[in-house]
Amino acid sequence: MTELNSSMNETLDVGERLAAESLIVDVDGFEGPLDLLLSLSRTQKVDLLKISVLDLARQYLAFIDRAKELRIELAADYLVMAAWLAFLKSRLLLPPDPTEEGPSGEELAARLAFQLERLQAMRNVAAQLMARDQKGRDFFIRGIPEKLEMVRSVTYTASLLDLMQGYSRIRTKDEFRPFAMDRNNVFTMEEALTKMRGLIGSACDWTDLASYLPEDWRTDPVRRRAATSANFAASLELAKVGQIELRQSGTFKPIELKRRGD
Amino acid sequence: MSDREQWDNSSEDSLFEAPPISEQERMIEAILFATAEPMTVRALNERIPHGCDASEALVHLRKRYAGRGVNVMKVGDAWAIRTASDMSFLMQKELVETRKLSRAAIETLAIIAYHQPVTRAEIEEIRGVSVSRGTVDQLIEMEWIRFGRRKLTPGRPVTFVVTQNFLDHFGLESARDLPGLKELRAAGLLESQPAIGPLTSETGEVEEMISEDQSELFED
Amino acid sequence: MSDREQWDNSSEDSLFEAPPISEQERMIEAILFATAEPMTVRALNERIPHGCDASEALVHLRKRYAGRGVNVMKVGDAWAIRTASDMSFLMQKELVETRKLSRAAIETLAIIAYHQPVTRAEIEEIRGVSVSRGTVDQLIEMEWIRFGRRKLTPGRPVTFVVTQNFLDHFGLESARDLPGLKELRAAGLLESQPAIGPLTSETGEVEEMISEDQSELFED
Repeated sequence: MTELNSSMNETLDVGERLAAESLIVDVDGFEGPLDLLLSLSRTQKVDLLKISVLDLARQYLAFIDRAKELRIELAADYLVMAAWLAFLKSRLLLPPDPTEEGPSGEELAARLAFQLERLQAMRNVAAQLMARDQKGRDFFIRGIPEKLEMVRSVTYTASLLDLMQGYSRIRTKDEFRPFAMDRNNVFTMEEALTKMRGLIGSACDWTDLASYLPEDWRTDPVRRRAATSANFAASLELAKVGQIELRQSGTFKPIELKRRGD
Repeated sequence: MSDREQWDNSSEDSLFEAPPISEQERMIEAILFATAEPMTVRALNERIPHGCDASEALVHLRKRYAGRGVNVMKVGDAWAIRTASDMSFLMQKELVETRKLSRAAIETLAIIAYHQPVTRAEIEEIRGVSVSRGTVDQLIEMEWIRFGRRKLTPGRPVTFVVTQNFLDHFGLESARDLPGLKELRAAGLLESQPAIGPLTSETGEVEEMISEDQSELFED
Repeated sequence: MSDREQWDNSSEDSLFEAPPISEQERMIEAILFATAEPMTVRALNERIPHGCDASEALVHLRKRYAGRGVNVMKVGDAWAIRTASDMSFLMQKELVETRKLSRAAIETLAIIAYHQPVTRAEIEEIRGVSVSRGTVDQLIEMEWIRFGRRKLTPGRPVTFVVTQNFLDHFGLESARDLPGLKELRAAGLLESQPAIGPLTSETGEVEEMISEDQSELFED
């Protein structure tokens, strides 16, 4: 750490240039600030829980300063960590302020040490895990699983992945629209036409257009209105193509229709 | 693993003694178990360290498996471990052909899982195509979906919900554990561009629907 | 074949005594040899005649294969026969090419295994960097992890847990047998403390739940 500090105050000689090169590589090679801190902490060569977080903070800040000096692009999270460590450093150096709210500098330091130790521990066990005997590499499954005659049945299967991909396929097929049965009360002219075409065959005599309303469209006023207008439009269409005749004895009187005599 | 180094390098084996016959027997046992086809004595000898004798080891191994649930058997001029003939009745249930569900069935199933209880008309509305009778029948037959309560809407249409079998198969504790769109995207399962305005704003919607509309269904 | 008729028809079995344990052992042996995937005790019991006890037969069978070229291994609540790992040098032809996992994927896998059930936010907090989409996707595709229950915390985040395939691949009887698990727990490294500092994730408040949930998973 002291080396880093002192070198910063001098002009860079060739050796330091080389060191700077390696720094660039290092910043790229690190997986974020925590990874960098863990690497720096190795120089202290002690149990991670007994690590000097203050020293570590200094090292990190020196590292960041130097990276800045070398105009290395640093990701925002490296700078956020630097700011936080600067804050932590001041907390650790100053006598505790009894009026201050929140965790003390020591608590924050212990927490950081814990995070480092935990990350290191996970890396250790990850390595242990991968070093275990593995299927297909160290031990093997049955090479000839028995194929059996007799009962042949087909089962269909799907994995959760299939299910989720299927769902996302539908949901992203077009613009997402929350589901709503919004055409509940719309009776289209096409529907009316289809219905009436089926019925007019038996309309040899004049019959009230209202009697062509479908059963479940008669009571609810909204639905009744929708069906009535659709039926009316449909009857005009049928009259136009010459399938029926229409008549009305006066304004607001019932409209009647009859199959066109042929 | 310590054994391994000892027998490992067959080119230098002549310097070592051949492993004990019990060890050779273990090797033949492991090879006959793991290989995908019956092995001739010659093929076995090529696999095991120099100085070993597959024929002799086979004699021992064959004796060891005599009367067991599986036997060492000769198949043509090769050897294999096979189920003892009197055990064949255990294997009858074995032959189940597994096929992937059709895309239509998977999509229908997904909609039921995410939107249950849901009517056929609603499924069709969401998929944008009609749902064939066969698809629903298939899912019911698989016992992955069943009929739920009728909707209190005109026509009182039946609804579909997923079953306990469904949850078991997909390793879910409840249908609530199905990841939402946001999570699907986070896990990289959603290929489409996340930026479409309405899409992002609606991602919460799915979960909301599940937690609220279906709360009756999911309550214990 | 004479035995066959005797145990065959499970509906009439109550009339007969269960077959002797040595016979049950043979049956389990035949079934485990025939299948490549681990089988649960329940599935085994379904296959063998009524009145048999797969668990007891398995104890005997496991002993019988101890030290042999193939071993009876426990995988979660399932069982499988696998070649002994010191025989791997014989199996060059059976080697399965596995996709090389990135360091991030390996660490993520380890964190899920040791901290399960664990949320994405928790993984990110431990690693100090965000988890890339591809990483989780890859582990799910390999069927080494799956979605677990949602956390009962705000946002109800999904969790990840390891699968039976994971246990099978690494030759683990259960998640409790993960290397170093006891030491990690004794050192308090599996407890989560409320994070402070710049690595705090927004969902930090979820964490009281972990230890409680986790105990269920690791307990018998």
